[in-house]
Amino acid sequence: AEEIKVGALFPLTGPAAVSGQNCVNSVLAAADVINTKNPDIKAPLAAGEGLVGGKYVIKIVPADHQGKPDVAKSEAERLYNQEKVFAVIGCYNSSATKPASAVAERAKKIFLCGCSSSAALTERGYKYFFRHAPTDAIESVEFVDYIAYLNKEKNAGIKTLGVIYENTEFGKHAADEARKAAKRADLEIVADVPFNNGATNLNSEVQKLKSANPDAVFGAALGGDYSLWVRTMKQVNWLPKIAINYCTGYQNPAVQKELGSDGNFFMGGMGYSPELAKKFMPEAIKIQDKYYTPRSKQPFDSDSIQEAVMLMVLAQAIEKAGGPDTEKVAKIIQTDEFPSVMSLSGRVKFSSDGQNAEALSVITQLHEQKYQTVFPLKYKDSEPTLPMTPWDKR
Amino acid sequence: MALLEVRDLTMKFGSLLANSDVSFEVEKGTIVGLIGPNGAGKTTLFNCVAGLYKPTSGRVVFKGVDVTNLPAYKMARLGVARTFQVVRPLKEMTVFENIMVGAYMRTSDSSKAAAAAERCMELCFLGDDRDRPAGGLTIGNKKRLEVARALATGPELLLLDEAVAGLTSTEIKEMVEVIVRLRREGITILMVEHIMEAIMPIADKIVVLASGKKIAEGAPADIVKDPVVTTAYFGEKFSKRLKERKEGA
Amino acid sequence: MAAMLEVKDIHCSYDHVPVIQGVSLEVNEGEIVAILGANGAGKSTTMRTIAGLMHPTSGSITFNGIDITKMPASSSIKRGLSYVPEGRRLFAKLTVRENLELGAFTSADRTGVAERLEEMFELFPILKSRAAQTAETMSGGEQQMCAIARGLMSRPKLIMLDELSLGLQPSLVEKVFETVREIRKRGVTILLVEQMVQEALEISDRGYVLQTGRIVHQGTAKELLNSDEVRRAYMGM
Amino acid sequence: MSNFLQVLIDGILSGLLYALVAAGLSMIWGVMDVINFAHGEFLMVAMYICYWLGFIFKVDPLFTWVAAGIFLFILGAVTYKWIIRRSLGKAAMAPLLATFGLSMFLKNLCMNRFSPNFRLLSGTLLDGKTFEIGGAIVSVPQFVTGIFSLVVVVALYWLVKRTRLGWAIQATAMDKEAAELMGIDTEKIFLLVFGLGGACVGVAGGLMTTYLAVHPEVGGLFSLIAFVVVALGGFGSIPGAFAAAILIGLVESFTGFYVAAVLKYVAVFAIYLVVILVRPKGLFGW
Amino acid sequence: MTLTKKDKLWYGFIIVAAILPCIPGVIGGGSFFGHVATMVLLYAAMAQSWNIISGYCGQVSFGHSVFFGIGAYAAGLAVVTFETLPWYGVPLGMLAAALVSILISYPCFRLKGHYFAIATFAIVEIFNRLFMIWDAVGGALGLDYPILPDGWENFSWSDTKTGYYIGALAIFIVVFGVVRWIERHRMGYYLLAVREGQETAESLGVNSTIVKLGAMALSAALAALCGAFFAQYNYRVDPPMVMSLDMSMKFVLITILGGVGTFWGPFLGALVLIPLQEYTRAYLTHFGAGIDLIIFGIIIIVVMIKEPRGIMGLISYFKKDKAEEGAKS
Ligand SMILES: Nc1ncnc2c1ncn2[C@@H]1O[C@H](COP(=O)(O)OP(=O)(O)OP(=O)(O)O)[C@@H](O)[C@H]1O
Ligand SMILES: Nc1ncnc2c1ncn2[C@@H]1O[C@H](COP(=O)(O)OP(=O)(O)OP(=O)(O)O)[C@@H](O)[C@H]1O
Ligand SMILES: CC(C)C[C@H](N)C(=O)O
Ligand SMILES: [Mg+2]
Ligand SMILES: [Mg+2]
Repeated sequence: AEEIKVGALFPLTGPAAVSGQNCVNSVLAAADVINTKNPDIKAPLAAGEGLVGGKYVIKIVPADHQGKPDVAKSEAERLYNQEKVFAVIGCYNSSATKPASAVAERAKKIFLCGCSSSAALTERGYKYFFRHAPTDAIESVEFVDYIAYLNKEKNAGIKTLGVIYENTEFGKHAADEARKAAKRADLEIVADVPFNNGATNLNSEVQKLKSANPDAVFGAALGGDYSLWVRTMKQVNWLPKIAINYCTGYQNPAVQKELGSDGNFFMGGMGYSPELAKKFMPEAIKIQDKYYTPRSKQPFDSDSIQEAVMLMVLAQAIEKAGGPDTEKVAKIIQTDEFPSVMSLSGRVKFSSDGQNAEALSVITQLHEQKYQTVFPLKYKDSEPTLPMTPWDKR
Repeated sequence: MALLEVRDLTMKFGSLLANSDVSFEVEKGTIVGLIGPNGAGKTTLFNCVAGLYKPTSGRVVFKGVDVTNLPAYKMARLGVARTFQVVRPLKEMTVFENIMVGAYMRTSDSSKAAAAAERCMELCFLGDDRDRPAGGLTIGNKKRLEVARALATGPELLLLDEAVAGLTSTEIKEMVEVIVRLRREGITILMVEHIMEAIMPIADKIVVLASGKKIAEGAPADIVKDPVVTTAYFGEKFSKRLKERKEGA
Repeated sequence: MAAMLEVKDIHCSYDHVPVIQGVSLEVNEGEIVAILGANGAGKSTTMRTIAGLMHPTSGSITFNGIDITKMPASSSIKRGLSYVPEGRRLFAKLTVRENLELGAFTSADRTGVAERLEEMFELFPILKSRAAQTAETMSGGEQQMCAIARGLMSRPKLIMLDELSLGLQPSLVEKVFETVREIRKRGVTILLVEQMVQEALEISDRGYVLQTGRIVHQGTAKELLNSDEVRRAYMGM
Repeated sequence: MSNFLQVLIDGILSGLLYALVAAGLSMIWGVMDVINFAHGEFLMVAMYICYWLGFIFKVDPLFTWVAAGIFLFILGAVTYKWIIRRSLGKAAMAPLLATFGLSMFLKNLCMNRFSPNFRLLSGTLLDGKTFEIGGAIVSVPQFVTGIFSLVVVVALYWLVKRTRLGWAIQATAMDKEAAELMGIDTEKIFLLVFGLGGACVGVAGGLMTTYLAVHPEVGGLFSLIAFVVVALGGFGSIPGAFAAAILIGLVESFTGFYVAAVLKYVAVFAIYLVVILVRPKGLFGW
Repeated sequence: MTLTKKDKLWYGFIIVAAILPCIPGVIGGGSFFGHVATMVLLYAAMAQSWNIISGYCGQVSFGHSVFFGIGAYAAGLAVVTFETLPWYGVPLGMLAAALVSILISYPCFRLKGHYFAIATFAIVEIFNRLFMIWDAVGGALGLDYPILPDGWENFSWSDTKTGYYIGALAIFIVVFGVVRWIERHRMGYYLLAVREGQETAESLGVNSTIVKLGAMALSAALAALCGAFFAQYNYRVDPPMVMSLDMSMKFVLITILGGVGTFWGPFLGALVLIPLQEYTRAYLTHFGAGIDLIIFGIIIIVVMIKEPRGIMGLISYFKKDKAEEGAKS
């Protein structure tokens, strides 16, 4: 069969390398689903071998951008021009996704983005750029909705908010959206704490939170910083009533394993968790066990799985177009709706700016390393522990 | 008016008095010798005149202008060039390039500078080593390089700090010849030297320093006889030898 | 009997630039031998090579019958070969006493060290009164004394003294040369390098004259003192 | 007020950690005038050692720091023998750049072998333990590290100032050749100093695993701070490095809390520049 | 006028480099080779501008990414914030970099050896972190270029590298040309003299402060020129990308590998390191993460141990060998 090459451009080295490698594994898992016969998996294109009746197979070309935008840009060029990939999936870091997708747009090539969350990505008016993940804007609104719900139904009395975020593209965007959402919901922001990622300690940052003592905290921290943050809060023996996190650290199973019971009762927005999947995405679990876990030694996480979704979307579009014709495929991705076994909402549909209109994330709370869904009500499977159990009572 | 006047110059390093109230004059077109025991403060005095050190007190007057405290490069531009006692070749540069640095002071035109450098190089017998890195020269050639480089700046006053130390007798003679030739060309010279045969025959005047103070000043013939200088510098034995030699000659 | 120190046809270079080109010399037990020569002739290099601070590219050095050609400096001193380098090289921040004690670093015997210290203070009374002063604050003459004493602390059989008179007032020079004689009386063999040719030869038994890395004259002190050539080239006569 | 006390204690504790991390670097710099650019990666290696010992054999880092210290001693000595000795004296920056190469090598080797995952030992003996002083909370792991830091700094100081070996080290630092003439085997001293420098950072790394996650990039900022600490303290002065480390810990902590957290490292680096421009040889430099 | 051997090399190089884009497919069409060739020229120029102050003048700075970054920001601000042509940003960026460099280095030149080196580390970190929070220049978000029409006006091309290559070649010629001119004139001699012995230089009438500041300002301005190109090339500027220790080290390593303080050193270094970096990253990924950087680390160690004068050192070593052979026979 003829190969259709797809680039998988992620941070395979550098500070975000853990997640980057998960993302590549996730894309590879999806490619396996497509390329081989998987009658056991009930997903589009799983049963058959390859695309268009076996005429094409997907070949993934991994590439490393090291977390650096300039490298992402030149690797994207290399993938399109030299490797002749049909499309690129990437780049995890919004800061890398931006220049890499600009390359695609200029060359009129398809660029697919799973989990980069900066809202700005889909505000550029690009025609060949599609993103699966809910943006920070969407998540922020959901977070404050949840707080409103808690205040109303549970008498939570949450009036003040603190935000702690890494001072990067990701963190700053998240914080911006948090501020906007908080303003609309009349939450007073009493602590606004950016920090340098990769810091040697977060003592003063946490001390600032503690002395402002907000009722709720929104956090945006990647893996190592997330666990440092949690541990430092334990050290100073302080917790807000409720702490909700944007992506990464919180939803990374490896990080949670290391935090152990210290990670309990934190909340976060996610699109995937093994617990959710058991209920709503049984097929995703099959893919995970068959193709992902053998590679990554851990379950899917909410970031990486979205990269797999984007490959499935691309494959379905190619199938419909009957072959790798960029214009046709882009048009189909833009207009059609795709069933997706690995998306919580079960389908993907892009609005005109390339943002997945069906993007959905739920708020979960961690109990004994299990992500229990607490909001929205439709997906809710357990009552939240509110306020968080203090450190000395655990 | 003297070309260079040093007035009550005092230089302290912490509590150490390296120069204390030293005064003397250097007339245009003469060769003045500066002698004295090790550590007497001769090099320090040079450094004060050349602008490398700022004297603690006292004045340095060059061509009637007070130049105390002027930085070294300005002194050089005024026409005061110096050599270093502990040679300081610009090691990774060739002999010619070393001299070019000096030559560029008076002109920014490369060919003019090269011509000047070439002349100074020949004058100091360095032609054979033109393109060798200066770091690899023998000590004698390094000494000559010091002189050539200083000369290339086209000075009016040349300060030579032990320029012939380390040279063999014949080489010393050559260098003395060069110095005399420079005087003929109108360059005034102030030189520090421990080797009497190099300085006594050509100096018009000798200034003697000891422990930072000027202890004598006068014509070479008088200095040799001065008992103060003998005890402080020559020592009994050497004086005796000097005398013997005179008588022998 | 073989000489105490035998240097046979050594060649040395810095960065591939040859500096010593075939120097041979010997020192017998109990002698004072002088190496003379102009600046840059290679006197210090010869001594550094014997001391083991650098190694010859060819040739050999034996000391008391043992080949020390490739031995590092730290081992030669254990065999009784001590070197007082040009420019004193005292440990500037340490006190006189500490400097001296370091001189006996190789000796594990503490009481022995105390004894030697006393000996040195006897030889150089001025050091005793300055024992607690840091080396850098001492006058040049005192520093030179301290350096010699440090060199003697290891109880060497042979001590090499490089430019003892450097930086010393004429009166001090005389004192230092007297000290050298005194040291010899105590049974230490001496190899010295000097610029003050006349003075050096006056206290030496034999001498070698070095010129651009080669021995050009050798003989007893008297012979050299009377040689016209030496007088002309190195004594300015 | 309690904030102030807390911030003060945090500052001192992180200062003590920096002192521990920098002590070895300071010694190497002082004796050999070499900056070990791979210092941060040495720290990382030590952390990995204790992490794996804790993870596989379940030995607490409270004990395994000894192993890390010993291994890092060897690593330091080997680095000296294979890299420093061969690049020393060849060109001004050769040892610095060679160790920069070493740091790239070590960092990416660990990345390649151990994956870039953040690894944190949970359930260690000291994990999460705290006590209170006047309303301020002190974390036991950091406190213990602080104590170790004091012990190591005092021990190093004692070693250098009061022992025969220390003399030999000082003599070597002041004048290598003269030291050799005293019968000191300076090669051995250099080897030992590099080993000791490694051992110090080994102990630091070992203890850090009680409360910090290890990953291939962990050394970066620590080594930069260690450089600044050492230079701020002054050429090879151990008390200087100690004082500088505490100063930097406090600057970091107070800026972080009272000014802005994102500015804390700006303040750290700026304080270095300010001090060094007033005293070009550092606080205790000579 | 007769051509020296050096001249012949120089003109020969320019001719070859200028012919490359005329051969279809080699540079154009967005080929990876085109990218690598462009980067070689850019980094060579950047390393050369570092070489002016650190190699020729001996003030080893690890802070040059600050000036590179200022240039990049100038171009980026012109395009993104002020929505004009990048060309306006270039001279302003060069000027700003020169001014900043003078302000920084005037006090820092008092520091010696490692104190100076660490001060330059500190400066990079400070600039990096300040730019990260300075919202007027995009803060942590950086500046992202909009998609503009291709062409020289916007200095932006989507599907060909030819324009960029020619741009990089022009920068290369400017920077190397400046250094060549300097080498043959008073300034060059003064730079070396200050490196080899500041006091000696002063005694020969050289105002070493002015020489060092001048060299630093020139070096910074040229670095800013390279930075502006880098921003154009990547459609983006952010602090970790252009103002980081990593970036600074790259300039240092390239120059050192090639031969510090030599004319062709920076070019040779870039010629080896950049393709090595680009091709290993592109084609060795399957050996696992970081393989390219592991190899890189080893190369650096080996070079520093074996021949710290870099490739130029190797060349002169072989030349000497030959010369000696010739002399013998
Ligand atoms: N930079 C300095 N700092 C402290 N002391 C100094 C400095 N330079 C010179 N001295 C001291 O000043 C005194 C005079 O030194 P100077 O070099 O002027 O002597 P000199 O007459 O040139 O001796 P020589 O004949 O040996 O060259 C000496 O005691 C010396 O140690
Ligand atoms: N470290 C070095 N590197 C390169 N060349 C050197 C070095 N040390 C000495 N030389 C050169 O070796 C030659 C011999 O030097 P050496 O020091 O042995 O002479 P010396 O006879 O002791 O002279 P002096 O009377 O000045 O002490 C000189 O030409 C000198 O320039
Ligand atoms: C946390 C991630 C999934 C990536 C992050 N949202 C970013 O855009 O950089
Ligand atoms: Mg002098
Ligand atoms: Mg000598």
